[in-house]
Amino acid sequence: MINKVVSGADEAISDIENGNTLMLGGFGLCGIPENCITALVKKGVKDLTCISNNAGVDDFGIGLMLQKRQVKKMISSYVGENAEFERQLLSGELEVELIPQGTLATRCMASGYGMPAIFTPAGVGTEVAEGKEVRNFNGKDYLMEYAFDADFAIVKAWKGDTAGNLIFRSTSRNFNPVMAMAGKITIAEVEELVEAGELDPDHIHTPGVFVHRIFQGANYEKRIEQRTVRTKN
Amino acid sequence: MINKVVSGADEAISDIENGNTLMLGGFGLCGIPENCITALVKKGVKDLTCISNNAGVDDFGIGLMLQKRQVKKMISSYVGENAEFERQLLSGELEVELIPQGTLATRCMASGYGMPAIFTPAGVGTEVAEGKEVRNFNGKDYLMEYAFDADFAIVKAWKGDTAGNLIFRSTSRNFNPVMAMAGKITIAEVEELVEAGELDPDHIHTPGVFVHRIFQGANYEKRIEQRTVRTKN
Amino acid sequence: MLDKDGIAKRIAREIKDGFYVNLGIGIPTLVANYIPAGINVELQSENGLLGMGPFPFEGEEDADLINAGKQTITTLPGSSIFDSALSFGMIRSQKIDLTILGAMEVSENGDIANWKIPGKMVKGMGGAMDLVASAKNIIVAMQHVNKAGESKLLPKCTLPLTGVNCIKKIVTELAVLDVLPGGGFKLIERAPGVSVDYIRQATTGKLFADDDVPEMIFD
Amino acid sequence: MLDKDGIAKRIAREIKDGFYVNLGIGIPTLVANYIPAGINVELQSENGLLGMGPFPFEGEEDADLINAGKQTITTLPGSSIFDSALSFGMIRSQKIDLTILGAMEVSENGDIANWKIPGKMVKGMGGAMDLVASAKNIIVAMQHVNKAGESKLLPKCTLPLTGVNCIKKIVTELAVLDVLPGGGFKLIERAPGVSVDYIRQATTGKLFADDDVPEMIFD
Repeated sequence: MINKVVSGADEAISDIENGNTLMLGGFGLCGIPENCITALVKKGVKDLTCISNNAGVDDFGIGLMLQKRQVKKMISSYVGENAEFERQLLSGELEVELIPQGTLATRCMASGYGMPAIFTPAGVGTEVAEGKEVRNFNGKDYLMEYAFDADFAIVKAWKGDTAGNLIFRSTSRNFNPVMAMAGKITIAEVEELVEAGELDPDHIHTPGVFVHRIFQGANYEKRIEQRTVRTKN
Repeated sequence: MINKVVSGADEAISDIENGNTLMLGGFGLCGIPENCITALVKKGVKDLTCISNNAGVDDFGIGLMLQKRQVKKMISSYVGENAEFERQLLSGELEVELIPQGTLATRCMASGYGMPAIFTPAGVGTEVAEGKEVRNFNGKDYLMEYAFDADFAIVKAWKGDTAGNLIFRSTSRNFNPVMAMAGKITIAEVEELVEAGELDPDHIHTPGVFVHRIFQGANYEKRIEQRTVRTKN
Repeated sequence: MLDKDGIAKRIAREIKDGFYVNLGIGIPTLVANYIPAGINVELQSENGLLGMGPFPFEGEEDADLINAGKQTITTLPGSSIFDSALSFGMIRSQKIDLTILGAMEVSENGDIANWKIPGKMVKGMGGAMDLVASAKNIIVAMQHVNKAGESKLLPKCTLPLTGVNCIKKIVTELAVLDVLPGGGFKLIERAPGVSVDYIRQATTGKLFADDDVPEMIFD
Repeated sequence: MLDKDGIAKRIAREIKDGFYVNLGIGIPTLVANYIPAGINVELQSENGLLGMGPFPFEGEEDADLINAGKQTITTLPGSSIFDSALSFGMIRSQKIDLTILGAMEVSENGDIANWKIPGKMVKGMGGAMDLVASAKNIIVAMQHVNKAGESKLLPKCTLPLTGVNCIKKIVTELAVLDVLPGGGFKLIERAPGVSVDYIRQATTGKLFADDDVPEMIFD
């Protein structure tokens, strides 16, 4: 068993440098690497390119890094409600590349699967297609999109073991497994870190081979963005 | 919940016709759809193209269909030890297309993921590359390989539910999940069929949306091809 | 003239037994409330869930269980969870039978614009471009005219496109319309009390209407 | 001159702590028996397992748990199971640090032939073409000459290729050789008691050897 355990978020992100490209897991505020984001804010690393489906909210998630002007460029599918994000975007301080959500997920997957490019119909005939190769298969047009090339992938799982194996819980899985496969260095923070052998090999979503560093995070807030409920009759 | 349950193998394969292309899950004799193979032999359907990593042995797995001359063409990565297979191949009765195992798996996956083609370095510079488009990305050559187009995918899982969700056990998973995603019609036989709601949604390997028909198989032999053991000291 | 729930109710009648359906944000979300009894469907949420259930009871919200609109939800018996790549994989491979989404504009050849207004803050296309490029069957739920009173059914979209040649059917507060394969909107049903002329005036794109277009039926 | 276990034992010394390793059928399989104490490795079996353990005790065989050679095996603490596409995904994305496999021929530019002999029944390439096309680091374990006494280290392969420009190192019963980036075999170590001249005679491809090539050390 190859041990991947590091002491915590600070050690895990210690070699992330100004100008690096990071993938950050999560959908909205669900399944985001809260501990690593806190550590990145503390470290103050700058000029980052962040590949993440969303950009957090003003005071949580990637929004915390935006507040500190640490992000040079966001690559996302939807940037939601975030006043500071909007201000930086309109003032030209922040560069934003918006790409279809499935394209985002599949470009991550392509990287983890060692496929340099993939074909998707998403965006054909729209401004997303500008400058891209269009190719027809069986009468349908597809865009060729390239695998992402990220220095680090930072993901959050529910459980993990010392060998780096990860299990996600419910829809907090989202982009985390595909990003976990795609980083040159992959950092995983987990709610519960167990010994190798305690996870059922059949239940593992991300095999440890993809994970370079793992630690048990602390103080998860797991904020809810849209609390919707029904009342019992 | 959309119910996918059929009465058994005979009903599940009833509309498979002469000349159809079938994907059959399994690696060696591990995780093969034993009940459906028996039903296909009984039905006597002919001129089949079978996409399967291996071709069974003389008296088990796809070998049973070969004995009855039901297979026109095999698409496999390794055809192992099978005397009848060898006889038909050498006599020209059987057509065989050998492709790299990763290419086989990825062409299935591509189909399930709606990607018409993928790029792989496997086979570059070899006879596998003949007639195929070669493309260079970042200084490395890749072959473009097309998604498979199969009429039916026939897979075997450990547990399944009435909604078609599948869970595989240990290395009997192999090609089953990627083929399950790739059939125009996907048939799943399972060792244990349970009611929807009994499987943990986080443990499901193949979501039910990919599965059109499911039934609980019977009399699984699960033959071992190479029984290797060690003795206790 | 229908309210939003009326549009949702009418669209719900397009859902067939055994359908896997993806519902966009807004009016499409309401469709889930009107799926007829005896019709078994499973709702896909593209963040990674099949078999989406209703909102949780108060106090039972789970931060790890949300839909694509970031709302807290529940699972149902038969639900499955998967990652974002597989989610869009099943969308691209057309395993989702029907997509229902909102639009700012639809053109008479089935183009749709629903993600970007030049000069305004752009939030992103999310999964909409993947959905419209892949789905076999797409229904648009929208108001027939915009807030400025201008038709949203046009000869050609004026806003940046989300997808081309993809919309098959539109349900508005006024009408049900098919997008014809050769181009143009075919009026299929009128909202109760709404005349063909009224619909024609609200439709800038080419409109084909028979003499006796029936009123919508709701059950 | 080494026996098969000797070749395996020598190759085992190339394995570094923290390596993920894929072992082919034949001599490579034996390598697992000689991994030095204190070196943590995980073995990948391309049918869908990381963390392959030893054969099961008699009576504990599990038909659902086999390796790529179809042998019954076991898992170890930290093992994970995955499907065939993910298995070759991790191979293609170079997460496997080292691949060890057998060969019929290796050429001085690192081409390998190990899957097909014209005129003989062809069983298939299995995962070999994927492995050699993807791995960062490939070691060939083979006999230096074939049964007819002909060198298997050639200027150019005569058999159909499995992969091109991919082999980095070769360990035979006679020697350890590197394939030089510019072409040619560089003699690194001699098997105990085997002379450079003997190795030169058994090598048809271009051989580079220093005056004092050391003998192999095993621990």
